[in-house]
Amino acid sequence: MQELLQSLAPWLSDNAIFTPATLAQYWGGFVNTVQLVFISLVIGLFLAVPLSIGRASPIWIVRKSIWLYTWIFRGTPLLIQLYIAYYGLAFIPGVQDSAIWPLIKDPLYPALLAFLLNTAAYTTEIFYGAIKATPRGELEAARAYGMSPMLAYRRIILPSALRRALPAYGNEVIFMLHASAIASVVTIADLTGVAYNIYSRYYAPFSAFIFVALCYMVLSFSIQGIFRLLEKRMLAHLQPR
Amino acid sequence: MIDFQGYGPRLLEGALLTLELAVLSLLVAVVLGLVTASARLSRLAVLRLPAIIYTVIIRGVPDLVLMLLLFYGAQIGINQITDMIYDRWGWDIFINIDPFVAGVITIGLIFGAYMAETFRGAFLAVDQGQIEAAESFGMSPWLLFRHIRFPLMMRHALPGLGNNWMVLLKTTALVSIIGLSDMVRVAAEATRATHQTFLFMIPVALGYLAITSLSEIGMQWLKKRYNAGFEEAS
Amino acid sequence: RDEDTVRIGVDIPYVPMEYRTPSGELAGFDIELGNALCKQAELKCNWVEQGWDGIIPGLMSRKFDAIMSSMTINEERRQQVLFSDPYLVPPSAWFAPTSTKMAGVASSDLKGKNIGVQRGTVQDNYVTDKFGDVANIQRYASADDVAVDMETGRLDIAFLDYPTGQAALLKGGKYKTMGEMMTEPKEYFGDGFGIAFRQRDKALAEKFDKALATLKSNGTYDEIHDKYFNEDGTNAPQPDQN
Amino acid sequence: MADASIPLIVSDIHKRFGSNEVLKGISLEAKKGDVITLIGASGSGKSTFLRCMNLLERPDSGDILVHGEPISFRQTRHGREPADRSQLQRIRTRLSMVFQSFNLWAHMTLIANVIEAPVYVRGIPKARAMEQGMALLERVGLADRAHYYPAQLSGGQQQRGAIARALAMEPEVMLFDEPTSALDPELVGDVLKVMRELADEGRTMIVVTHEMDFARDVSNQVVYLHQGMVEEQGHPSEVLNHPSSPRLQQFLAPRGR
Amino acid sequence: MADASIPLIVSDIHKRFGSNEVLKGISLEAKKGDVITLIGASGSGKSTFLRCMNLLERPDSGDILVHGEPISFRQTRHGREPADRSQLQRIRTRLSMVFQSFNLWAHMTLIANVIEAPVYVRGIPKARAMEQGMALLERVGLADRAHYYPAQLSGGQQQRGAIARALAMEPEVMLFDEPTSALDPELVGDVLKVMRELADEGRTMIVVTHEMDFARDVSNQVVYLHQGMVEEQGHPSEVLNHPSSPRLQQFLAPRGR
Ligand SMILES: Nc1ncnc2c1ncn2[C@@H]1O[C@H](COP(=O)(O)OP(=O)(O)OP(=O)(O)O)[C@@H](O)[C@H]1O
Ligand SMILES: Nc1ncnc2c1ncn2[C@@H]1O[C@H](COP(=O)(O)OP(=O)(O)OP(=O)(O)O)[C@@H](O)[C@H]1O
Ligand SMILES: NC(=[NH2+])NCCC[C@H](N)C(=O)O
Ligand SMILES: [Mg+2]
Ligand SMILES: [Mg+2]
Repeated sequence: MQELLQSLAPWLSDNAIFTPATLAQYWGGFVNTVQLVFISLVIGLFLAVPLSIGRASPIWIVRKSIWLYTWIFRGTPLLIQLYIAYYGLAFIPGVQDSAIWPLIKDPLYPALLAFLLNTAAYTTEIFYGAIKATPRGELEAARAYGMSPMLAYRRIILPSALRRALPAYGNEVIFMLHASAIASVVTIADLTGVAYNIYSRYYAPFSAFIFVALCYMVLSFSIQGIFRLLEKRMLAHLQPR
Repeated sequence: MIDFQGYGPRLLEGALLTLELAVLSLLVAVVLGLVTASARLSRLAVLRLPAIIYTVIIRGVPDLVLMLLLFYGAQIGINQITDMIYDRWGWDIFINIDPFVAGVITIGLIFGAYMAETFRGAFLAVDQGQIEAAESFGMSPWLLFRHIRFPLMMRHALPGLGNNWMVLLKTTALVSIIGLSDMVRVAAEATRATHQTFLFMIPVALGYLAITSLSEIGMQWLKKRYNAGFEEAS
Repeated sequence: RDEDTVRIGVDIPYVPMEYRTPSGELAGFDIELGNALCKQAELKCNWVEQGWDGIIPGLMSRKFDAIMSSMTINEERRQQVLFSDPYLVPPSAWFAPTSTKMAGVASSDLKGKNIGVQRGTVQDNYVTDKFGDVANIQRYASADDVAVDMETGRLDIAFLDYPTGQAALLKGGKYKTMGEMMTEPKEYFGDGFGIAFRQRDKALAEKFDKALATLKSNGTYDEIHDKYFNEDGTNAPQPDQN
Repeated sequence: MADASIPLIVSDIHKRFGSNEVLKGISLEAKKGDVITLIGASGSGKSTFLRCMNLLERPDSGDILVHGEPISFRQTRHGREPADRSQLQRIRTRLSMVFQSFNLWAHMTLIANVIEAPVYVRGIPKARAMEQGMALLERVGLADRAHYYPAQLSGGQQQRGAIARALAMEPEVMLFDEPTSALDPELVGDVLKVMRELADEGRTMIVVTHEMDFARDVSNQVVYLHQGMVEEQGHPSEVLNHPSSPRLQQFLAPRGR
Repeated sequence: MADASIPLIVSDIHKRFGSNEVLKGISLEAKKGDVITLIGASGSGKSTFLRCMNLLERPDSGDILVHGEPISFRQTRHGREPADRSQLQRIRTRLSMVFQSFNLWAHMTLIANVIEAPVYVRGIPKARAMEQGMALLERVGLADRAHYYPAQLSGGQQQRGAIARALAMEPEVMLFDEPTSALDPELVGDVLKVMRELADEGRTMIVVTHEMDFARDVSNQVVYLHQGMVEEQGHPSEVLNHPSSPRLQQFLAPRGR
């Protein structure tokens, strides 16, 4: 132990990698990652709820088109979706003179677009599965008490399905955090992007990436912790007393 | 036909590389997953603990970061070992991790952790009575594993396995970042040269979807095989 | 290990220095010169592709034995690697759309502008240190990505090795260079492009230096040079690039 | 057309699943205060008949009148469907169903289950619904369990909760589908007791059951279904003690008494 | 040391789960052709005792001799373990167990279940194993079900299949743990019939059962376990008709006869 500390000491005191300046950069990357992931998740979640209802719709065309959407976005790499959102959109003729150009110009928005469409597709499937798993009897009870389909969705199906979907959705959140690491390919200085910058400047891939790996781990575990708490509270009704 | 401006053959090669990479990584992941799951279910803490640490770490860190870490880190680590051997004994060995092997190992290592979770759950779901029956007929542990435990477990593992395979397939796209010319990288290169994102990215996307759909057929076959003897479960 | 094979790391594409033709063959000044050097030194050479980001770590971790990838020789890098003699000395340059409203490349001009660079290049280091506080610096994994985003209009200005910037941007007349060609300060822009080796491979570096001197004296160097560059150091037209 | 004072008239209901005709023309009239028990072998169509009454199954033909108001149907591609959604929903609120498997909503506490439909379907103010709901829970002996989730209750408690939920709609007719058959024997008693009290109060009830004691003691009419038809029908003392159909005799036989 | 002609001798077995001592020193000797029934109240330790015989449970102390060969043990951190894996496996092939819940391997057809252990454990050529396996299935009346999967068979058929599987090992002793108690009453008969035939053939069998008729008619020794100890033991005519222990009297009482 003593030896280990001694061998670490010089590395800790005079290194170029963990200076106040680089730590500030890491912090910036951390903020960017959290923002990017959080915003795409929130919007993706709001999209996924109606989409998952539509996915279970009796109307063929609605059901199938939503299925097609999720099939495409779940079936192709996010990296490609990101490339298309970032480079592809920019080359659509006329887009550079249109009103939405300022949004597309900023790397953040194309990345957000790709991320949120991706997570919405996964989340839609998760919720759809949960909706389908609603106990038949509970549905019949709702109908038997005169609930309209809308009301039954709002009061019975969704509340119980969303709770049931919680564990799977927790995994999706973690996956999204992991997936966000590719944001750096479109110049966004997220955690991984900062690690790239620092590492290519100081030629020290190992320490730079170990450090961000730790940051991601902290984030992952916090998310897991939050979801465990949420599950405990929201899934209380499944625990016998 | 679509004009790929001369990139057609390389795109095809890229697709092939993607497939090879995915299939080999899957193999590594399945073996690693089985070993890890067995270790986690072992009653020896010395086996359990490393297995837990492995799965926890892998699941806490993004694939891309792990890939970079392993790609450079593993090579540096190996070099340190060979250097030490050189210093001690004067044997000059060099083990080169080429990017393809690195890709296979990295993806295999990452998905080994996810597979381990899938397999662990599946092993636990196997009816203990059937295992006892096998034991009571004097089967050795290895025979019991091959003939009874594994085939029974697979039925429970298949859905998770299929899921992991789909995710793994798409994760191979990340190797383009560590320098392998898979189809995403070729498409990206072509896009840079020609500025025609859709021309190259959409066919590649379709390529992935085609593989996905083919895997679906494969999954059905596996399902049929491992569900033989069980009532059609919903 | 096979002592006679030298693996050379290279980041692709970097027209006209190193790139692949659409059919996938390696081409470019570095490639041709490198091959000629190996032939001269009687070495078997393999090219290994490696992103610029990881090219020095790749050398250090022995994924390859040399880097020949338009790498600028400077002091900072000398700490890490051993360089050959310079084999080409081009400047760095600023590139902007012809329609730009920027007057020059002083801090005041660049304020709030998007500057594109390839990550981990000397250009990146220079811009980061000099304008990191005033401008918005976008770092790309590949120099071609910089050119693409000039095209989309996301970038106001790019800072690149001149030959590469010229090849990627100056052809259609839509872009122009801005300000001075840069070779100073030496701290960043150093002494031109060199081949990099691990510090302890002195013998190998010497072989390359000797070969380079021979090629320069017997005219082979000039032949390759003239194929890619004009008298004034600008790029010669290339029939087969992209 | 029909007498508005009669809570429920069902006439000549036919229902088939695919090629299997499950109900072959069944009629029934529940006057105010009637307690009608439906008995019959498994598969004879009891559940299907009950579920047709509040349209959980769509009868292929036949009429249903609730307080004289006929449910209107129209022919669609998928068969005969209720023509008027809002009428359907209104009528369902007047025929409360208690299910064999309780079907309490698992994500809500007991009291939330009870006030759910009154508040969101009938539009009763929440505070009043709470008050009435607590009174009903009190009545079925579950006041102290109001804030438990269904999974935290025994089967008998869940079923009594389901009865309170049905009562909260102040229905004209209560429909019970084997309310005790999913319960362990020792829990059956509590539920039957509650049902007896409801009958004594003069509630109109239609009950599918295998509990012959209940049929005998509580109901004023027994309907014996056999293969989708009414085989015998009348006062329990009559039907159960002196069955005239040999099938009913056989059906009653192994139970002794 | 011991007589090699005696298929199974178990002496002074003790077994505890945690602080709960389930077997408190039980001995038993099965001579060739013996049919021994173990009876006793639920929780008395019958299953545990049976499972100790082929080491599905590790006895904490006591000896097991199969044809005079003692199973060797060694002390480990996890308790007393069989010392020799290959001996353990060999001995298990000589004591075939039939389980209460059959435990046929669900992913194999019936005939595959039967030949699995003979082929892969005993190393019999597949063709021969097939032949013998089919003969055994014939014997238990399942020849026409050879290529069915267990899930496609009734409980009674599964249990007869399990017996065929056990017989295929040509065991010295067959161990049965309540082979009929998971079966519907109408399926019990077939299984008991097969077991009777085995007994008549002179197979050595140890049977945990609640079927007193079987114990009385078929076995030549009854062992009554009470709280982990042998309370009474002897010929069935003796033990079952004139029980001396009051506990056994009580145990036998409610069954009448
Ligand atoms: N949704 C359905 N689809 C097809 N057939 C059905 C459906 N529901 C019921 N049946 C069939 O209709 C017949 C009558 O069923 P029903 O449930 O009404 O009988 P029951 O008298 O309630 O029997 P039990 O006492 O077992 O509940 C049965 O043969 C059943 O298989
Ligand atoms: N694996 C175990 N862990 C802890 N206790 C156990 C275990 N197996 C059995 N027991 C306990 O040992 C005692 C004897 O169990 P055993 O199964 O041998 O009884 P039994 O005579 O076969 O009863 P039954 O007729 O119900 O099958 C019981 O009290 C049981 O709870
Ligand atoms: N192949 C390349 N991408 N080379 C980039 C070189 C950039 C610059 N000359 C440097 O050394 O930093
Ligand atoms: Mg029914
Ligand atoms: Mg038992």
